[in-house]
Amino acid sequence: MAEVKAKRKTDIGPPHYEKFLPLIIKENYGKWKYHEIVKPGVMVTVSQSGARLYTVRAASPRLLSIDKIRTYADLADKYSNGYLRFTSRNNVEFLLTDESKIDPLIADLRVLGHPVGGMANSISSIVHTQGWVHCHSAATDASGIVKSVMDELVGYFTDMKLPAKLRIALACCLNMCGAVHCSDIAILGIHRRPPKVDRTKLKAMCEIPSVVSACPTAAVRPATIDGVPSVEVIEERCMFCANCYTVCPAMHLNDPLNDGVSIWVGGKVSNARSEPMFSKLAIPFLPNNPPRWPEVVDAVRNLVEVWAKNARKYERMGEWINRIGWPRFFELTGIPFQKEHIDDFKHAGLTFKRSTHLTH
Amino acid sequence: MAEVKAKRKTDIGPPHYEKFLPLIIKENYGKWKYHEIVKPGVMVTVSQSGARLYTVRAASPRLLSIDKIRTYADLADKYSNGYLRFTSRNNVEFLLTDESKIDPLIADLRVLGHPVGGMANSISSIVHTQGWVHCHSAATDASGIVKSVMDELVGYFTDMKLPAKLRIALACCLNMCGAVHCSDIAILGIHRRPPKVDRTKLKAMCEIPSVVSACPTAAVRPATIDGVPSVEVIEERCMFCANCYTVCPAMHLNDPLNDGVSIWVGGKVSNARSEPMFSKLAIPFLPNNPPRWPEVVDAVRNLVEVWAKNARKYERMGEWINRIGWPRFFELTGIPFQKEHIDDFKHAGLTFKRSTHLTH
Amino acid sequence: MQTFEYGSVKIEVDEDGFMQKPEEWNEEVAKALATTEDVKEMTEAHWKIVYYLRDYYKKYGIAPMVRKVCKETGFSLKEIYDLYPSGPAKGACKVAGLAKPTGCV
Amino acid sequence: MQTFEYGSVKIEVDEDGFMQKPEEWNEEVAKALATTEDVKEMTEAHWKIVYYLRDYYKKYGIAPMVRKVCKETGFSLKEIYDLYPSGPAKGACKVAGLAKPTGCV
Amino acid sequence: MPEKKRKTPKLDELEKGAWPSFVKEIKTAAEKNAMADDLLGQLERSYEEKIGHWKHGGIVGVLGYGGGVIGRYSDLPEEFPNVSHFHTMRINQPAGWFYTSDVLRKLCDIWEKHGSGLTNMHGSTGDLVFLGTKTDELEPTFKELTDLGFDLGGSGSDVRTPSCCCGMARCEWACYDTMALTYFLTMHYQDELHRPAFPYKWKFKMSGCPNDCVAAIARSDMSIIGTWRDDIQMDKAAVTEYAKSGMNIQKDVVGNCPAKCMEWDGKEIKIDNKACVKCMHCINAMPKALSPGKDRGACILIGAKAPIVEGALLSSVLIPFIKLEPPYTELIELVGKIHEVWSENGKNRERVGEFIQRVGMGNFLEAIGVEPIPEMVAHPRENPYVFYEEYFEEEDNNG
Amino acid sequence: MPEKKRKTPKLDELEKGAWPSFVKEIKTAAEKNAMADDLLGQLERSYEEKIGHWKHGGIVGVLGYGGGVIGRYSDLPEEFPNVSHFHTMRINQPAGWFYTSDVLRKLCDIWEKHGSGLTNMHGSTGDLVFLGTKTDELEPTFKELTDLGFDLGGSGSDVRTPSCCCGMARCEWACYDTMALTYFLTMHYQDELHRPAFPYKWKFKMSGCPNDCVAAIARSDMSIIGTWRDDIQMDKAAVTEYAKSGMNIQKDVVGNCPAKCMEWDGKEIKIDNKACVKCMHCINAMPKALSPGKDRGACILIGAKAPIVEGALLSSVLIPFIKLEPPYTELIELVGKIHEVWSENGKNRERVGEFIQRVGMGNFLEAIGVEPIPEMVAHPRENPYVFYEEYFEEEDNNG
Ligand code: SRM
Ligand code: SRM
Ligand code: SRM
Ligand code: SRM
Ligand code: SF4
Ligand code: SF4
Ligand code: SF4
Ligand code: SF4
Ligand code: SF4
Ligand code: SF4
Ligand code: SF4
Ligand code: SF4
Repeated sequence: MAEVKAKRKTDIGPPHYEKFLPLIIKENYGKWKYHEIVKPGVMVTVSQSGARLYTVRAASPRLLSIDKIRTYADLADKYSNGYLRFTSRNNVEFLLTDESKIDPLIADLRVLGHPVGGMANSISSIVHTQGWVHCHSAATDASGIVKSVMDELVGYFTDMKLPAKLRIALACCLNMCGAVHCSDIAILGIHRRPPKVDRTKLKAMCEIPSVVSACPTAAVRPATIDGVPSVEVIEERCMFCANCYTVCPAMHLNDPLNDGVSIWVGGKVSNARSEPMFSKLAIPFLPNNPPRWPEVVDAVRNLVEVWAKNARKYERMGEWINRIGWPRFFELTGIPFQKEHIDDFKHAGLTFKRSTHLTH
Repeated sequence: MAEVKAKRKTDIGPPHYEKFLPLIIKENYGKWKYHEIVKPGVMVTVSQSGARLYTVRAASPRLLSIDKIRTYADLADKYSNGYLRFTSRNNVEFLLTDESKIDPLIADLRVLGHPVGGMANSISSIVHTQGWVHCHSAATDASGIVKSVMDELVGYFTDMKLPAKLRIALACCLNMCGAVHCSDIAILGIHRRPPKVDRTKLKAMCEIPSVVSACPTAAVRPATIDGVPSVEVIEERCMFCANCYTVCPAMHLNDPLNDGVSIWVGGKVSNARSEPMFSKLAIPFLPNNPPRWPEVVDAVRNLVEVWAKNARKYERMGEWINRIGWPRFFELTGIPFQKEHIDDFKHAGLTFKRSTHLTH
Repeated sequence: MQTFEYGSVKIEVDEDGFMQKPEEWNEEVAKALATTEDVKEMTEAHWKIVYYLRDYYKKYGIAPMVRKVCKETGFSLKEIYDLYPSGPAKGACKVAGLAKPTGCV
Repeated sequence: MQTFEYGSVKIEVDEDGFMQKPEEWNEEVAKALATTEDVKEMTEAHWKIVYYLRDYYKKYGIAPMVRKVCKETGFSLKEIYDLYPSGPAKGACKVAGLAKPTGCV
Repeated sequence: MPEKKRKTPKLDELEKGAWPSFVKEIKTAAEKNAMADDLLGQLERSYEEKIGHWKHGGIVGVLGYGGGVIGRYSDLPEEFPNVSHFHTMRINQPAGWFYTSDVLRKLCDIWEKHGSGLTNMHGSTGDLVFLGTKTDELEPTFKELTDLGFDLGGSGSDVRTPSCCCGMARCEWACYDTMALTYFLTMHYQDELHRPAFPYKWKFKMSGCPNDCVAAIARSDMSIIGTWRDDIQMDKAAVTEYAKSGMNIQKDVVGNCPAKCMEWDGKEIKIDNKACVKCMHCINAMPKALSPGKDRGACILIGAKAPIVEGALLSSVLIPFIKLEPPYTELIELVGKIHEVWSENGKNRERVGEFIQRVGMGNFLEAIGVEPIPEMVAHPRENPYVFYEEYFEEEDNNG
Repeated sequence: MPEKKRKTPKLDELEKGAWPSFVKEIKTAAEKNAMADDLLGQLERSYEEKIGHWKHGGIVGVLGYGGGVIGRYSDLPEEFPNVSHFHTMRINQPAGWFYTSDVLRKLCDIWEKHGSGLTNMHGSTGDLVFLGTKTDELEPTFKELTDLGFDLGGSGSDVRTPSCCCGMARCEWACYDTMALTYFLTMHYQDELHRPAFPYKWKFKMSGCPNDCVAAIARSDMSIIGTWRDDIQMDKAAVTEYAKSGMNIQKDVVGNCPAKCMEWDGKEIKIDNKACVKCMHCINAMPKALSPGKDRGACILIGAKAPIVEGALLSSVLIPFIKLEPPYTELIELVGKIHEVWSENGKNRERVGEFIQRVGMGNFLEAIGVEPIPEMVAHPRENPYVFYEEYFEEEDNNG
């Protein structure tokens, strides 16, 4: 051990990015002049010097085997001098200098089953999280829904005919890893059953004061059960946030009968035109229906289609809804409006309609 | 007593309004077609039948002696067949059918010292409250400030050259009798000293649990002082709302050294163009400086002038600020921005600038 | 501070006639105060309300809401006004020797 | 549930090696657990941290925040990592017999 | 009657200037009325000392009523004995604040006899306020008032005096009869108005159109604001007139439409009425050319209030559109249910707007039997914290 | 290595369809790797039962670090022994996610040897995630990683792995060098990144312009977003080109300007740059004609986070404009002060955005020594509840 320790390197940080930049980028770093989307998934960035960098963007499932990564590496060697990158939405991008290699690369990617696209007014890959593949908190799977939804929407990835960009994100629980709270369409796993307390283990596993204070609605109270210090849950107060579970493994939220998926719309991140916005609840609950979650797929497709048909150019989902109003949104999408849509959390009052600006 | 009681009439409600309507209104009730502002303070309302009703609006101090009311009655007899009304902003309106009587009426009103105006794009009378004239809660006087400010702004009442209507309101304490929270400019009396508890009287005068629960910040705590049940105030927690005083006379808030006036801007009530808006804090504190509150008068005049100079047609104060942004508002008005402007109450987080939409 | 005298009763009251030393309350005082509120006679019904108010006040330190008074005593609001013409707050609370209701006017 | 044995010590631990019955903790147990966390010897400094953690936990029912541990024991974060190479949460808390810290990962 | 004139150097300053002076009003009254004169004295003192001189509260009234009078006592009764009592009486104004010279004079006569001779025309809630009298004068004043056909307004935890814009009496935009409804509600709720029994005050305000000339949306628990459902009425010739007269229709009218649903091609205005949010702007700008549609009614909003104590609220949409005609059955049933639910569950001094926020709009709607609809919200919830009330149990396998 | 193929009828369904299949990825890995194979088995089980099969938490790591590894244990260890441990390692990605084929292959080799052969390229925070290995493999993997020049990223209450858009490497709009700053911050905070000592996590995200291509404003405690101060650069000839090509400049560009500060007369675009809010829209729409000004820098915003537990937050403006060049002294000092104040006063599991709301932005600014300016607020307060900290005493007569 001591031996190992002597040799241990720590706190070296990641390698410097310059090591991985192609020459054209090094030479034109900070000197780019403009870009143009050449065709779906292909962009040229032109430097002040006239240099032209071609980016080819391909879909990736994010969950990658080392075999697939090696295949990417091979493609990079073949077409882009070994240079490639990944995007903030987990697509893979090949950085070409030779225009003539674009189409052969695309052909190879197609064979591999990785569609090229996701640029400009398209739907890019779904930002998502772990789901049943790795997380203890998941109220639904992540990758399975993403795959099912994108199988349906892939045409919008490989095309650029939408009114604007459309960003979908998925989080498998309310922790919302990823920016699903600001997505055009967000798919969110939710629990609907209060925690079942594992009384026998609680004391050994958890700090009781932490569990109690973790609950935002004071639904968790200390309680001595059969002489053992534990907690109890006032079920009416629980809104299924799972914060108690995060700090205490003995508070089980996962539940096959009651877990499922909610759909949110109209968020955005960019400052383009309108300010960033949170997504708002569109569909409170859809069942977990693996392997292909048909209800979720239908719901998302419907949202995309209604928006695509009705929005004006440059109108992101939320901007479109802001123009037409929520009543019309519910009317056009055919989604029933329910009690659950009405906010009753901290700032609820601010979400009520406090004017007579209504269409009739 | 029994005798009196036998004769008592109760629950008769107000007289029916029809008794007080001139014939032209009775005949054209609900049949008006359009109106036109003839000149400052004079409007004609034209009926589908062609009938023409002339309204002459004059300023009133709201606090009226019966002598003045009798004078109004005399004027009404002379010019409008005895018919008159008051407006939701406490102006008096004479309802004429004879166009030729308009100017003589205006002349009489002028002699009386009651300017005619307040219509269309003008400043109308200031909606206000009791102040030191009648209320126990007042942190400032109402009528005195109103008079001082309107003496300064009367030119905007008798004219119609502003970009839009401008509504000023005053409330002498945070109870905000009147809609000052939604005014283009609001003048608001504020306390700045925590309540001084009148310990000896508290128990006899107040319900201790009510006082304690009245405090929104839990600054009031039950305490036994010299053996007598009473309350104590955690001064750092107090934000001077006076709710404790409202339920308990022994919690004195009024304080000549610390009471004063704050100025708020950009609220509106109408649904025209933009939705109704709350007023926002412009100047946290100005001293009580009777009889003419020069600091308040200057501040209000400055706000009116800067707005009048910079706003586009139809832009109410708040709409103008929304277009140019608050940084520019503070720049143009020369008002220093301070810690106090930043919200730290319940929904504070929602008032922070959560985008990069900034002018530099 | 003013003094209110009626028969043998002599108590300190405020401008509105509310007792300043509630601990001095007794049925005599109540009867005396009742005369100021247009109550001719303290009937059983009157006492029922008075004692309900006093019990509630002792328990919670506050006067009950009007609706609660009606519910718990079984009198309609109209009946309460018949018993105490100046109403539950001004009339009944005063006779019951409670602190002057403030709050909303 | 797994069993961890070292010398005379035999205790139940979870997958991460945290004690399941904290009431069985004693200095021997601590020494035994320390061997799993790359601590060669339990010095005075090690015990200081262990007892600070235990005292705090007894008092508040929770583990202290790291910054507090540093402040109260006088050790810098670096020193704590030198003493317990797997850190205050995994290393020190385990040796001190506390519940497994969950919270933020 | 005061022998010689008071010295009020501070207040005298407020007799100067072009705006009508309240000090002059008090002085006029003070010439004949000792209460008014002592008011002047006490007010001058307040101006010197920068503090009010009124004691807290006061609980006085007329027999059989729990509201309508605001008790007030001076804290300097020795110096200003005539305002040692100085209660205000709230007189329920006629709807729309219309008067005849005749009735005004009679009101003045009553107040000359029994009070300070000072009034507010009107209070912020809408009442005609008789400003200052003694306890003993309350009953006699009340008697004379009722004889004249007037009654007291609200105060305390009751229905407050309803008020409204002049509506159909003088405004072409009134989408329902505000004055008729105001009169109706005032009469219908006489008992609730005079005998406080709610958790807190309840205000009704009626505006005939979305311009909201009584600020209903900002200061009434129930705000009834006229609106319409069909197309804006347009007089094309009048549009042309406006254009000719130099109006910049594109910039000032179309450019300000919040729904972006208007188009102007230099000749005609086109309105996508389905998208129009009935804001009134275009109509306000061109009253001769445009007016509200023919299918008129009102939007009912709920919950406005001043900031004490959880922050101010604007009313929010409860019923997007309702036809409002006598006997107003639907409205009265709705209000009844709300009063019931709020009275039963509201805390002391909890306005209905705060109550709704505390229990949740969804639960409130359920309790009053109104279906939730998207018109009620500016937007659906942003947070994922839904209180689902039921869940499936393991046994229940067909979940 | 599994003898014969598992039956995974549910998951097999997810091999169909045009989108690349994660199931195929797992299967590929499973051919050679027992962990991946048991993952497949356990996942199929989850698909059957509609529930995850991972136990809560797990606290494992490498020596000397408090973060970087997420411990994970199966709750079906008997059935799926190879995922009885299945910890992920978060590898700090190179800034901008640029790689060479060479380095990727070397990373794969390490993971082939020590882990499941499965990865996330990348995790939502930005790390290269090595998905699943056993406790014993952590140290050896770490050693090989550091030998290759890689290090672990953050987890727990520490500085999380910073990430950024590609910025100047490939984007003409980058207003500062996002990758340089990301690298700098990552190196500067190595200790804070590896040894959790904050009240809760702290995320940095860097976007080169207001388009915010890493969603910094939505998911980082400190969001550093490029912007500019001077006039938008314009190539008039290119504007003409766009117009000719059929672009509807009035409607699509000018009509969408949130500041309403653009004008188009059919020939030229005029921008009132003083009013422009730097939203990027016009530039996005006409990249060849318009670009950000020359006086470039960044806006620093603070406090974004996901909803747990008080509701989600977007970052809010702290420093409207700052020049960002090495050695970044001003920024580092600012962050230092914030970390100090937050660490000293923050509650356990309280993100800085929540902390600011709890203590009040004004107090927070005072504590970190930053002047309040109107750029920090969407609007000043609406409620009248100001906490004045001082008052005059009676003795103090010159108040
Ligand atoms: C590669 C990438 C950055 C990176 O370092 O990884 C990137 C790159 C570019 N973005 Fe982006 N954006 C990238 C994620 C984002 C994100 C973040 C996200 O989606 O999570 C946003 C915010 C989205 C939101 O608002 O919710 C984003 C909002 C934009 C916008 C503003 C769009 C809008 O109208 O709201 C533009 C401007 C435009 O497209 O006209 C933009 C424009 C661009 C340009 C054109 C910039 C340039 O000149 O190079 C780049 C190619 C655009 C394209 O894909 O159409 N980029 N861009 C990211 C690609 C993600 C992907 O694989 O799809
Ligand atoms: C008489 C009165 C109603 C009453 O029954 O008493 C009234 C009467 C009219 N209002 Fe009003 N409004 C009256 C208070 C209000 C209020 C309430 C207030 O000020 O407290 C508002 C809401 C103000 C706000 O938003 O803060 C109000 C917002 C409007 C608007 C919308 C203005 C806007 O652009 O926001 C219009 C439309 C217009 O003027 O173009 C309007 C238009 C009108 C018209 C033109 C309606 C008509 O066709 O008769 C009337 C004459 C207008 C004028 O004075 O220029 N009235 N009007 C009130 C006169 C008050 C006064 O003495 O000054
Ligand atoms: C007389 C009047 C002001 C005026 O000069 O016009 C008035 C005067 C008082 N109001 Fe008011 N309010 C008056 C209209 C209002 C309004 C406006 C309205 O009704 O349209 C409001 C804002 C709207 C609302 O109801 O929220 C208003 C909001 C308050 C509040 C705060 C209520 C809240 O829920 O936030 C209080 C405090 C309370 O109720 O304890 C209050 C309390 C008071 C008290 C009774 C003082 C108190 O703390 O108990 C004042 C008595 C003053 C006096 O001595 O005469 N007054 N009060 C108005 C009634 C005249 C009338 O009947 O016509
Ligand atoms: C792996 C990853 C999801 C993914 O598949 O990409 C992830 C996975 C977990 N996150 Fe996360 N978070 C991940 C990015 C995020 C992000 C996005 C980001 O960083 O940009 C967020 C939203 C932004 C934010 O920080 O607010 C996020 C917000 C959370 C939260 C809620 C925090 C909050 O303050 O609201 C929790 C709960 C917690 O901290 O206790 C959480 C907790 C977790 C835990 C540790 C589960 C837990 O309750 O302890 C998850 C471990 C899953 C597993 O078994 O692997 N994760 N988490 C992401 C990290 C990969 C990486 O390092 O690159
Ligand atoms: S969103 Fe929830 S379930 Fe999904 S990875 Fe994050 S913490 Fe786990
Ligand atoms: S899930 Fe959330 S609301 Fe429910 S008990 Fe746990 S912490 Fe409380
Ligand atoms: S605003 Fe305050 S001080 Fe003024 S009248 Fe109303 S309650 Fe009294
Ligand atoms: S003034 Fe308001 S904040 Fe201060 S003690 Fe009284 S109730 Fe509390
Ligand atoms: S609210 Fe509408 S209907 Fe009533 S007076 Fe104002 S403009 Fe006319
Ligand atoms: S009423 Fe308002 S929303 Fe409707 S068309 Fe006119 S301006 Fe537009
Ligand atoms: S954030 Fe701006 S600078 Fe960075 S990639 Fe996106 S568009 Fe380019
Ligand atoms: S950057 Fe945005 S705000 Fe500025 S001119 Fe362009 S569109 Fe308008």
